[in-house]
Parts: sequence; C-alpha cells; structure tokens
Amino acid sequence: MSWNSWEEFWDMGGYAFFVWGSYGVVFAGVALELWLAVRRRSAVLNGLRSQREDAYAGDAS
Amino acid sequence: MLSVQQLACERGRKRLFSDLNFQVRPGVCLHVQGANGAGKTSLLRIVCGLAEALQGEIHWRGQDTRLDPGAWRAELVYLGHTPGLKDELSAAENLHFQSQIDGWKLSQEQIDGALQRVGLGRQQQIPLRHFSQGQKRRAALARLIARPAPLWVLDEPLAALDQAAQQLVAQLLAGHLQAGGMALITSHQPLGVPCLDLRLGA
Amino acid sequence: MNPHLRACMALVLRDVRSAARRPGDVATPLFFFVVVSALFPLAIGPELNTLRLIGPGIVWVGALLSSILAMHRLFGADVADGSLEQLALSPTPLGLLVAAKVLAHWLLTGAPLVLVAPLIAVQFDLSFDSMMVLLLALVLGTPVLSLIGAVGAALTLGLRGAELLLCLLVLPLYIPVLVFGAGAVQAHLGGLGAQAHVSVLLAMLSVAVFLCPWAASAALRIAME
Amino acid sequence: MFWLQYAAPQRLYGLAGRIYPLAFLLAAVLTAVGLYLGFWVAPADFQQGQAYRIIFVHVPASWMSMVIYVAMALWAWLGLSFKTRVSGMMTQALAPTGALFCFLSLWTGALWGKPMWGAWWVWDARLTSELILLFLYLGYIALTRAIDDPRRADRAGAVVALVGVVNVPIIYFSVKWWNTLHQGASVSLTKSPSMAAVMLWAMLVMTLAFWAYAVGMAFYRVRQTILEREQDAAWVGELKEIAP
Repeated sequence: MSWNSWEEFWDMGGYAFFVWGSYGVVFAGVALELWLAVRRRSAVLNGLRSQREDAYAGDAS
Repeated sequence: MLSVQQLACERGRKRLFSDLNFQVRPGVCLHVQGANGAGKTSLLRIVCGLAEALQGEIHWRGQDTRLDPGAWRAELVYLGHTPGLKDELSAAENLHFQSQIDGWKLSQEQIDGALQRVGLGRQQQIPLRHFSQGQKRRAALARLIARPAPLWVLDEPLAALDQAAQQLVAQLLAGHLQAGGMALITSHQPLGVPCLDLRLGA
Repeated sequence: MNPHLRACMALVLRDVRSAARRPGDVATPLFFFVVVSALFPLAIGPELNTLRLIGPGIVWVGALLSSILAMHRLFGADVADGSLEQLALSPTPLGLLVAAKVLAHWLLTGAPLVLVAPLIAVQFDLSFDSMMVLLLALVLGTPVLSLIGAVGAALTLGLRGAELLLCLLVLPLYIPVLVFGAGAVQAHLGGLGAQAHVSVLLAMLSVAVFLCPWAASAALRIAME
Repeated sequence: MFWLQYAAPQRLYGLAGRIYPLAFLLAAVLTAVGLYLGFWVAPADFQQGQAYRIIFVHVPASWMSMVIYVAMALWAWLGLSFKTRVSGMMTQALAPTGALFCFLSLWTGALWGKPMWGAWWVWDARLTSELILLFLYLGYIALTRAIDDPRRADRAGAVVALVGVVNVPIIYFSVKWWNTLHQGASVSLTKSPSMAAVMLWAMLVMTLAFWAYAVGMAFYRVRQTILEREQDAAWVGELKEIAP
C-alpha cells in the first residue's frame, strides 16, 4: 500500500490537477460516448416503432 | 448480341427493379419506357458499366462484360443527359478529342462530314459556349456518325431537339439498325423506327 | 503509337487548351499564393533574419493551400458537362486517364507556382543557392500534392461542402511533403545538404505516381454511381 | 441467393447483441483491476513522482487509437475486396471510438507534459503524429457523414481508411525525421529507466480494458446502423425490441 491517508491519495504528490484532470476527462469522454450511443439507440427504435404503427394503420384502412 | 440476365438495381434503400431479363439482337432497337424514377437511366448506366448492379449479369456475344471491361467499352457508344462536351472547345475539336479517347482516328474529312450531317457544318470552329442547348445536343449526335460502334446506348436522345433534329435521330437510328447495329434507348417520345418495348416499374 | 498513350496525350492537350481559353482559372490560385505569402512578413515584421528563417516554410504552406484551392476543379467541370462519364467509358483504363488529368492540372497550377516561387523567395531574402534547393523541392513536391489531392477531389465529388471536406481529408496527408519540402532548404542552410530530403521527395513522388491515380479512379467510379 | 446477402446483417445484429454486454462487463472488471494496480499497488516513480500515473490511461488510449485505425482499414479492405455489406458498417462503428481515444491520448499527454516538460504541448514526434491521426479520423467521419447514399459512404470511407493507413507510417517517419532535425524534446513517457513490473502490468490490464470497451462500443453502435439501413426488411419489423 503506497498511501498513508486519503488526503495524500487525493493530493497525488502535488500533481492532483494533472492526474485527476486526465482521469476525469477520460471517464467523462467515455460516459459521453455511452450516453450518445444509448440515445441514438432509443431514437432509432422509436423511429422503427412509429414506422411499424404507420404500417399497421395502412393495413387497417 | 446483348443479353441481360436477372438484373436487379437498388438506389438508396429503394429497389428499382429486380429479375430483369431481356435480349437485344442485331438490327433491333429496345425502347426502355417507364415513369420518372423507374430506373431507366440506372439500367442504361449499369449496362455500360458506369454503375454496378445489385444482382445479375450482362453478356455481350456470350461473354460476361465484367471480364474485360475495356473491350466492352470499345463496343458501345453512350450518350447521357449531359452531352459530355467541353464548352471552351469547338464542335470539331470536341469530336476529334472524343475519337482519340475512344481509340479511333478521324480524318478532317470525316469530322467535316459528321458535323455537316448534324447541321453544324458552318459552325464547326465556334466554341460550344456560344451554342444553344439544342445545338450542343446535335454536336453530341455527331459522335454516332463518326464512330462505328455496334451498340448505341442513348439516354433521352430526343430531349431539347427540334423536329428536324428528331427526324435526323430517326434516320441515323434506322441506318444503324439496317447495318446490323443494336440500340438501347430511353425516351418519352416515339423514336420513329420500329422498336421492341421494355417497360420498367409496371 | 499506343492508343492508350494517344488518349492520355489528347486529354492533357484538351485540358491545357480549354484552360488557355479561360486564363482566369489558372491565375486565381497563383494570385492567392502570392497574396498569402505576402501576408506573413506583414504579420511577423520585416526583420530579415526572421524572414530568412521562415521563408521556405511559408512558400510551402502557400503552395499547399493554393494547390488545395485549385483541386476541386480537377474533376468538377468534367462532372458538370458529362465528359467524366465519357472518360470512364473509354477503352483506356480510367487510372491512366486520371494520371493524364493530374499531369495537366499540375502543368496549369503546379508549374506556374514553381515559376513564381523565386519572386516570393526574394521577398524573404533567400540566397541564390537556397532558392535553387527550394525550386528543386517544389518541382518534386508539387506533383505529389496534385496526386494526393486528386484522390481527395474524387472522394468529395459532388458532396455538400466539398471544398472544406477536401481540405480536412487531404491536408493531413500533405504533411510528409511539407516536412521534407521545407526541410530540404533548412537542411541546406544548416550545412547538412539537401540530398537526403530530395531523395525522399523523389521516393514519395514515385510511390504516389503509382498509387494515387489508381485510388482516385476507384473513388471516381464510386462517386459516379 | 438473395437471402444469403440479407441474412448477414441480421446475423451480425444478433451476434453483436450477445457480444456487447460481455465486452462492457469485461471492460468494467479490467478497469477496476487496472486502476487498483495502478493506484494502490504500483509505487511512485522516483523521477516523476505521482504524475506518472497518467500513463495508465495515456498509453492505452494512444495504442487503441492506432489499433482501431488499423482495424478500420482491415474492415475497409474486406469491404472493397469482397463487397460484404457489414464491413462498411463496422468501419463506421469503430471510427468515433477511435477518434475519442485519439483525443484522450492528446489531452492526457498535455496534462502529463505540463509538469514534466513545463509546457502543455511540445512538438514531440509521438504527440504530433497522434494529432495528425486525429485529423485523419475527423476527415473519415466528416466524409462518411456528408454522403447520403450508404453504399457510396461505405466505399468512399473505405478508400479514405486505406489511404490513411498507408500514410500513417509515412507521417510518423517524416515527423520523427523533422523532430530530430530540429532537436525537439525526446523525453519519452514510457521509457523510464526503472519501470517496475507492476507498472507494466497495470498498463497492460488497462489496455485490455480499453480494448474490451472499444469492442463493446463498436458492436453496440453497429446494431443501430444495421437497424437504420435494414428498416424495411421483414426481420426488423419482427424484433421484440420494437414491439409496442
């Protein structure tokens, strides 16, 4: 174990800004990509659903 | 003989035609008809090799045209919606250039003769940008006279032509067919020669 | 003569001849090149020592930008009037015809640029022998720019915002030419000799001559469908 | 013959649906292990102090940005030579993740460079090549988005990916040459003299985690592309995902 306390861990030997700045942006980037992908999936599925309903409405008439 | 087998074509996500079969024998003109967007131009471009078919084969004299595309392209002459001529050059220069691109050698007399036949005998040295739309189409027709190719593939050859020029196309076509040539033509108007009909999207 | 070779020569002649009847098209990228290069001393200051240092780089960046500016016209006019379809239907392989078109395009844009470059070099107070190295590098490098640009021009044919897209696609690929082209003069100034840089440019040119027309013709067939 | 061609995207849709949850799970587990190794087990570097811990994301992101570009080029080559319909979709599904990793590599590189070199950005050969790689990704994405016809987008994109992959080594070589000529900084992040074995292990585990994430993301994304392109196909209408 290389840390004596949580403060020391968060401080990263004085490089907190650089280390957490890196990891923060990496996780933010990944989260953003995941969010965009999930949003696109629901948009595509909604589009297909409405297209299908239109098709059923067309059959009924 | 041109033989098209089980051709299918898709544009975007739309199926234009599928399982299309036809043959064109020497001396026969096939008149392709259909509504706008039925795939007439696509069919012509696929036959020439400008576009790829989704499915199917095109045979020329019993051989698949994709095996030797260069040799296949030497057998046909294609006129599309746009005449394929340079505005900066004169009709004679354009014709001369095209013959070289097509692998032919034309003499000055042949160029003269072809341009006279399409009624541009006196305007042959004028750059095409001074021409009207109809005159440009006439200049494009000169290729049909100057270059002997067994298959003509013409996309709306009668568009923008006056009565006299339309008759000229009919005469050229009749002569071509008489000599054992073949033609594949889209047109909304009657062509003025006996044709077989092919209707797309019916 | 071989009919393929004759077709290529006819194509070069046709493009040069039509451009000669529209001299404005040739002059615009050239004028752009001269104006852009003149902007840098104005932005940086007239200190000759600095200008001598940055001169080769600026001539090269100007050449890059002016080459890309002229690039979308390589196939644009031929698509509009339908002559590209006729080229694609020629019995001559499209790759050869594309190479001929690129040659004509270089004669109309690259070669004048090489001829004007000494004037710019004088503005940056380059010595006679570094100017000669610069010219040699430009003679070898600008055809590579035209060849790479042809692939981009074919890919972006007829698209919305094609010009900007072309820049985005092609400028990163220009970087090796820029590095060795501008580097040749700097190596010469630094006493290292420009021979290595010139050989690399020559190697790039010979690779590009074989690969680019082929890739551009594939891209053209895709774009025409 | 028809159904064979059409079955391929359908089969890929099902396969991708089974792979992506596993890949994401694997990515999460590996990230947890990697971060544990990197932050708790690995000691501080005696030269760079704690700042070196950035390499556990920086190096995997750089590697993956290159691996993904090569993977795209492979799919592109498959697509152009065998005309398979799914190749273009896979190429396009990979590109945004590759671009993201490229950007992350540059960002973390800058944050590592500031304390080490005293500058946010140095024109080091690796950083510069990475920047150019980002341009290549952006060019690919911009081109494929600008083309409406999916078939043309696939094939034009494939040409760009192949031209790019031929150029990446040339670009790297030329930038390296340029860099040595100008005697730029040549300090390397990964060449610390006493790289402890556990540091290497942490880096390796994080690389595998990024790899799994990229696989998961590509398969997740390709499913939507398949649905969009096949929306008129009968099998799409029968999916239980879109049941009302």
